[in-house]
Amino acid sequence: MSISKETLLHSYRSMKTIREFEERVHAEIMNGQIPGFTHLYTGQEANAVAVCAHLDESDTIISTHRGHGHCIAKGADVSGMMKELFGSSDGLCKGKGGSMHVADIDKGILGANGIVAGGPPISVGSALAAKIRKNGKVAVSFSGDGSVNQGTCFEAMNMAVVLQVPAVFVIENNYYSEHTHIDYAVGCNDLKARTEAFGFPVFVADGADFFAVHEAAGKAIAHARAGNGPAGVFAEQGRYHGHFVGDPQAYRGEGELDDLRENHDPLKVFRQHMATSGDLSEAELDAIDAEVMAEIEQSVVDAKAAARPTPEQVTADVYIQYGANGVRGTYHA
Amino acid sequence: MSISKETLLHSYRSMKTIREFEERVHAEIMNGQIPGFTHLYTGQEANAVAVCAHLDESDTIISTHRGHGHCIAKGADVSGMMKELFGSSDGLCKGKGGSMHVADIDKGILGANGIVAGGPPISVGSALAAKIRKNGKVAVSFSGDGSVNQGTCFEAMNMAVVLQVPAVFVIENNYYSEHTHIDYAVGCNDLKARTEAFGFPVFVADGADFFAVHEAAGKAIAHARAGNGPAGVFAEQGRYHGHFVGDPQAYRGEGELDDLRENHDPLKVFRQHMATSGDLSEAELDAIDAEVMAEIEQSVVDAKAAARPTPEQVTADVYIQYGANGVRGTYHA
Amino acid sequence: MPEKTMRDAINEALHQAMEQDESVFVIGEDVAGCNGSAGDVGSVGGVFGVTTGIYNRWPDRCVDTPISESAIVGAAAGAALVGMRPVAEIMFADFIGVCMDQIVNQMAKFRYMFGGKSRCPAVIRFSAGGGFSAAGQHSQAMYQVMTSFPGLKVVVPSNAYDAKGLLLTAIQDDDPVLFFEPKVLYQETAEVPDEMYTIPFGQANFVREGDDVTVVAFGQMVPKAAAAIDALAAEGISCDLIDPRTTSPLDENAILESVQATGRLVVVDEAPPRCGLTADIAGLAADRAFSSLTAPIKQVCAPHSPTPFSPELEAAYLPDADKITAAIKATLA
Amino acid sequence: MPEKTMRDAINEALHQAMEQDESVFVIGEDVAGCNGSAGDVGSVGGVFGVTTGIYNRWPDRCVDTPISESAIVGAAAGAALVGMRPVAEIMFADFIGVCMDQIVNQMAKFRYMFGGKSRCPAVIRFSAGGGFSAAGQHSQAMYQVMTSFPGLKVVVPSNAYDAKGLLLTAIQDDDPVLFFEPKVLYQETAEVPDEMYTIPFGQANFVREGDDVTVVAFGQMVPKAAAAIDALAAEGISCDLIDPRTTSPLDENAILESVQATGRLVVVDEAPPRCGLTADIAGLAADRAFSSLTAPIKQVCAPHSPTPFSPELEAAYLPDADKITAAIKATLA
Ligand SMILES: Cc1ncc(C[n+]2csc(CCOP(=O)(O)OP(=O)(O)O)c2C)c(N)n1
Ligand SMILES: Cc1ncc(C[n+]2csc(CCOP(=O)(O)OP(=O)(O)O)c2C)c(N)n1
Ligand SMILES: [Mg+2]
Ligand SMILES: [Mg+2]
Repeated sequence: MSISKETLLHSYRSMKTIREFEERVHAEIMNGQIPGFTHLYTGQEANAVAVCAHLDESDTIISTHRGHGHCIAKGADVSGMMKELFGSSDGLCKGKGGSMHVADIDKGILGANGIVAGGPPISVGSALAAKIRKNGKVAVSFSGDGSVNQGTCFEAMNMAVVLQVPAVFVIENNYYSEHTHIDYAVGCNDLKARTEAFGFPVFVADGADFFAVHEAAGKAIAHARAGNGPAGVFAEQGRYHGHFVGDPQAYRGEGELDDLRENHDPLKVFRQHMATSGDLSEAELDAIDAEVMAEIEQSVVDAKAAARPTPEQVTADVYIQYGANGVRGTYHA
Repeated sequence: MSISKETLLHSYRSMKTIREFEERVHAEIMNGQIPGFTHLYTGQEANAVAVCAHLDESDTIISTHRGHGHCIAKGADVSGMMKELFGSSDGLCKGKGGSMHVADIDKGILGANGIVAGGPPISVGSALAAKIRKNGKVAVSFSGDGSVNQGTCFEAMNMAVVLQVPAVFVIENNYYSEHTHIDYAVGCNDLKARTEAFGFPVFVADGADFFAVHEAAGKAIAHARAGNGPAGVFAEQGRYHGHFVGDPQAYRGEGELDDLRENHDPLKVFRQHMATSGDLSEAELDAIDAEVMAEIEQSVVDAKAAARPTPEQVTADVYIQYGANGVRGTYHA
Repeated sequence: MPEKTMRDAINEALHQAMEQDESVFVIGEDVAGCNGSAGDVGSVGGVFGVTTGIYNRWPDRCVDTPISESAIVGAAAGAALVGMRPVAEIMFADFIGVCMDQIVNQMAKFRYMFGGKSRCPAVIRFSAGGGFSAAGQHSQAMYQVMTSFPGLKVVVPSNAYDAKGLLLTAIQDDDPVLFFEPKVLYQETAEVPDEMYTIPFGQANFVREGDDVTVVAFGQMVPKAAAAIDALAAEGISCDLIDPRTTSPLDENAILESVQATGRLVVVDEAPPRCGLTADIAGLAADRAFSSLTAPIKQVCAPHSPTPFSPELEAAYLPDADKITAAIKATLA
Repeated sequence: MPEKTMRDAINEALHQAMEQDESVFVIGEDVAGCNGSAGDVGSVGGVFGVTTGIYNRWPDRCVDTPISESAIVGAAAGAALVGMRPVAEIMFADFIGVCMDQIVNQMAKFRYMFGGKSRCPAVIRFSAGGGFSAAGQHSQAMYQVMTSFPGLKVVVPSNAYDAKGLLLTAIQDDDPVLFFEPKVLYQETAEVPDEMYTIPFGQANFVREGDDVTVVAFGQMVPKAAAAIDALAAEGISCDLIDPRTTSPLDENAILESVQATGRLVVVDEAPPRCGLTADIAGLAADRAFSSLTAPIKQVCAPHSPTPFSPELEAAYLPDADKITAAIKATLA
């Protein structure tokens, strides 16, 4: 599959945006500026971006607790996300969701999700809607190597096959679920095979390589979009940070992190590809880097200056409409 | 594996007991004598009995909503069960559980279970206890072809592999979950393969043939008991009755039920084996039949005459001990 | 006006909603029935027959599923997020146990967590409550538990007329709605117009009007309370009987105004006492109608125990007209 | 007496219980940590560090699991049914959503459904409640919801001393116990004896004694209520502060006797208002202490909305000393 220059530029920009967003978020958490629980995606950028390269706005994705990368790749407003993480009422979710609940329905982002494997069943629903409407849309869910052991994930996979809906299950193996290695938590030796045993094809890729993921995801999404039922993508790539910020990462082997950053960096790998193919010049890539750095810097400046929520906003947005004529559903002193 | 005469006698008696128990329960439901929701096991007797032939009292089983057969096979008191189904306070569960909750912990029967796939996680717990105690016990759960699509069932299978516990998953394919065929509800074409993909061996048997199930279950249970982790049994055999009593069974093909009763009757198949092998004589088998018929008849007579529960029993047995000194947890007018 | 059972009234509402709006679809176990089998798909219509005939008219919008309640609710939630109006059936309210996350952490919270930028117009229907000798796992009300979760609307009809009107409101509502059908009422009839009509949420029904005592009752307790009140009329005792119809939103004003007039309150629900609706309403009145109260507020509910199987025990367990009568009299003592 | 954090007090209780009784074991996600990885197994001790050091002393009785909460609770339930005393950890109480069936339909109901013939001495520990900017899916109290299910005992400690004593009671208790640890209190210290001690269930703690108003508060609300009450002393207002410590069983007598003496009641909990503990206690008093009441019963709780992310919003969401003070004063107005 040859990839247009526009897509290459856009994809590199997305990956770089995720990287800079995350590294900056990491710094701001260390500074005590970002509250709550935040999980960083750094290192896995190619997965999100290569998958989303095959999607348009009305295809949907649903993400995980580690959601920044997926959301940026699908087009979420970066400045709105940064404000959200800072807890501003100008944030994408008005400061009500935070890192684990970034969402933008209009962009087809059905949300990051704080419940491990909360997303796949919902994604099957979006895929079912596409099937009923016969509109050619696909619904992608992202899952980690740990989340695939949750009952809801299995149910969703079987249901997608039964209903023959265009659901794509992207499994990102970053080797760990919190502090536990996949070799322990996934009982069988072959997660790809266990997934395929549910009755759909799974395409494997090296998650450090945008082009490999792009190809695998392309096959899976084409399969689903063509009405052949669900498909899967299985991509291996470690995360660069701890599970959460402050994680001592006792589970890492010696040199593991250095090796990851050195030899498995999707941004470097992408640049190497470009150097070989000549499709994008170093100058073009450098220019993107500079723009992205400026954009992220500005997003932090804006987030720090953004409006803070006021107490009366607490009870807004629970319902679209709830009761009428003095009919309330809440009472407290 | 050669089977002792004692086991043969016992097993035939168990199968016949289940058959007569069920057919009589069916009649009593039609008479309006048995309240609630009751699911009949008739036709599948060989599965329960052949599996339980490998277990002793301190091995555990956990059953399903279709639990009479499993409980009888594991040694539950038949008269106590009949009383329970009639709702007597002398019933095995004092009339509090009924058909869907027959249990006898002392006999290693962790209960029928009204929640589809409620049992497998609990069985993993029993198996884990065996592993921690190193006592050589195994824990068997029964699941239907429909229940294997429930998240809890998948979780239990993976967890059993991860923990390498002596859990045995017996999957009984009677082709339907309520009114839906396995070919629809299990998305993949090969449930055995999907199960094995979790990382344990599954032994297949014709569920009409006691000896086939006995062999398969023997392998699975030996595997688990030897400390090799979980194992599975997959047995195919239709049920003779509807999902529940009164089910119009619109899903049946023409002649399906006749064929089942005619050509797939575990009691007939057992007798044919005996005729060939000569291990048990027709007279011996006929004598068992007569004894069982009398026992079941007596159990119904006793159940009809048994004590009825009184209102103050409602609130007993919720806790072993709940509060003290006028400390109550309930209040109502 | 034609008399219809509650089952038929709900079925009619579903047909009319499907006819009017092609974004409406039904999904659940055996809502069509017989899929994959030799029988006619669509010949079941749900185990309680509530979805009868829908598959035959709209096969693409009558979706049978495996036994995977989390995936069913998730599929409804996801389809609703992208603009469909699913009506999912969960066979028994007790099965909320296996799909609670998708209800309370996903669909209930999307809008809030996403800063008010999503809508999730999904309806989940459940059969609910006791009275069938169905024992501990098939008899729970559960609506009192769901009422505690912000983001959900909770409906409990007490008659066929309300059931139709409330379900049509639920389907048109843009927030997630849980619709609990007291299963002992399925066969009860009322006058039900053939045409479509809606009943607003948060608007209580005054089933009886009187001066001495305010009685608030839910679901299947409404006809029992009416019977108690009608009998008390002979003794010169007259009561308001308020059926809130929706527990969330709750028509607080109707209750408070009545209590202000009568000074006495009895609250009746079939669920156990702790943290239930009877306490909820009592707590409301003890704050906001305190100065009008002339007698202790009485709660009539099940005791703090699971639902027993035996008919005698269940009769003692569930509130009935006698217990309601006693409570009303207690407030007058 | 030595000062210990609540985290350390709970950890100490676990160590002592494991030491004393070899049927005690812990199970959950990362309760050991690093399984399958290059790091040292046992070096995590749970994401909140509560199980620290257990694996190192008793590797066979510190069981790491995949992310499969239903299987975790099921494993605890099953092991308890056969005589073990498991202490399972569910990381956040919100995750009850994915394992509720195993808690409320299985372990809670075994004994009743089985006619009083089983015991299930399992403890499930949860981190619970708000205060961490953890947003909608990681901040719920949930104990109020679990209190409504008969068959469970529900514990909510408000300080390190109680946490240790109550956990030791929980582990020795023969009924299933849910143990909710307010996560904002993990770092709070109290004097905690080194030796083992137990605190009986259903026995409230009088945190303050006074004459004017009875305040009942739960979990993390107890210190907030104490602060409010201590400040009010300067204004000449004196309050009883009752910490029930267990919500099921509930020490009704303590509450009723206090209300009979003061005539005024304020109930404080961090959960939303509907069908919660504040209503539960209010309803109790409005019936059984009615004649003593001289003022409306005030409930101080969260509003009817999910927990927001932003620190300002969460501060407005959770009850605090100011709101408690206002409610106390309102009863005196
Ligand atoms: C139901 C549930 N259980 C546990 C958690 C806590 N938790 C958050 S992330 C995580 C690990 C997830 O691992 P994986 O799926 O591999 O994703 P990764 O973090 O590696 O991206 C866990 C256990 C949760 N959020 N939800
Ligand atoms: C969680 C849950 N969902 C649905 C049901 C309703 N139900 C009872 S039995 C059954 C079919 C089970 O099929 P299978 O596992 O094949 O067992 P079989 O009835 O064939 O023995 C269903 C859907 C239930 N009891 N529990
Ligand atoms: Mg991972
Ligand atoms: Mg079946």
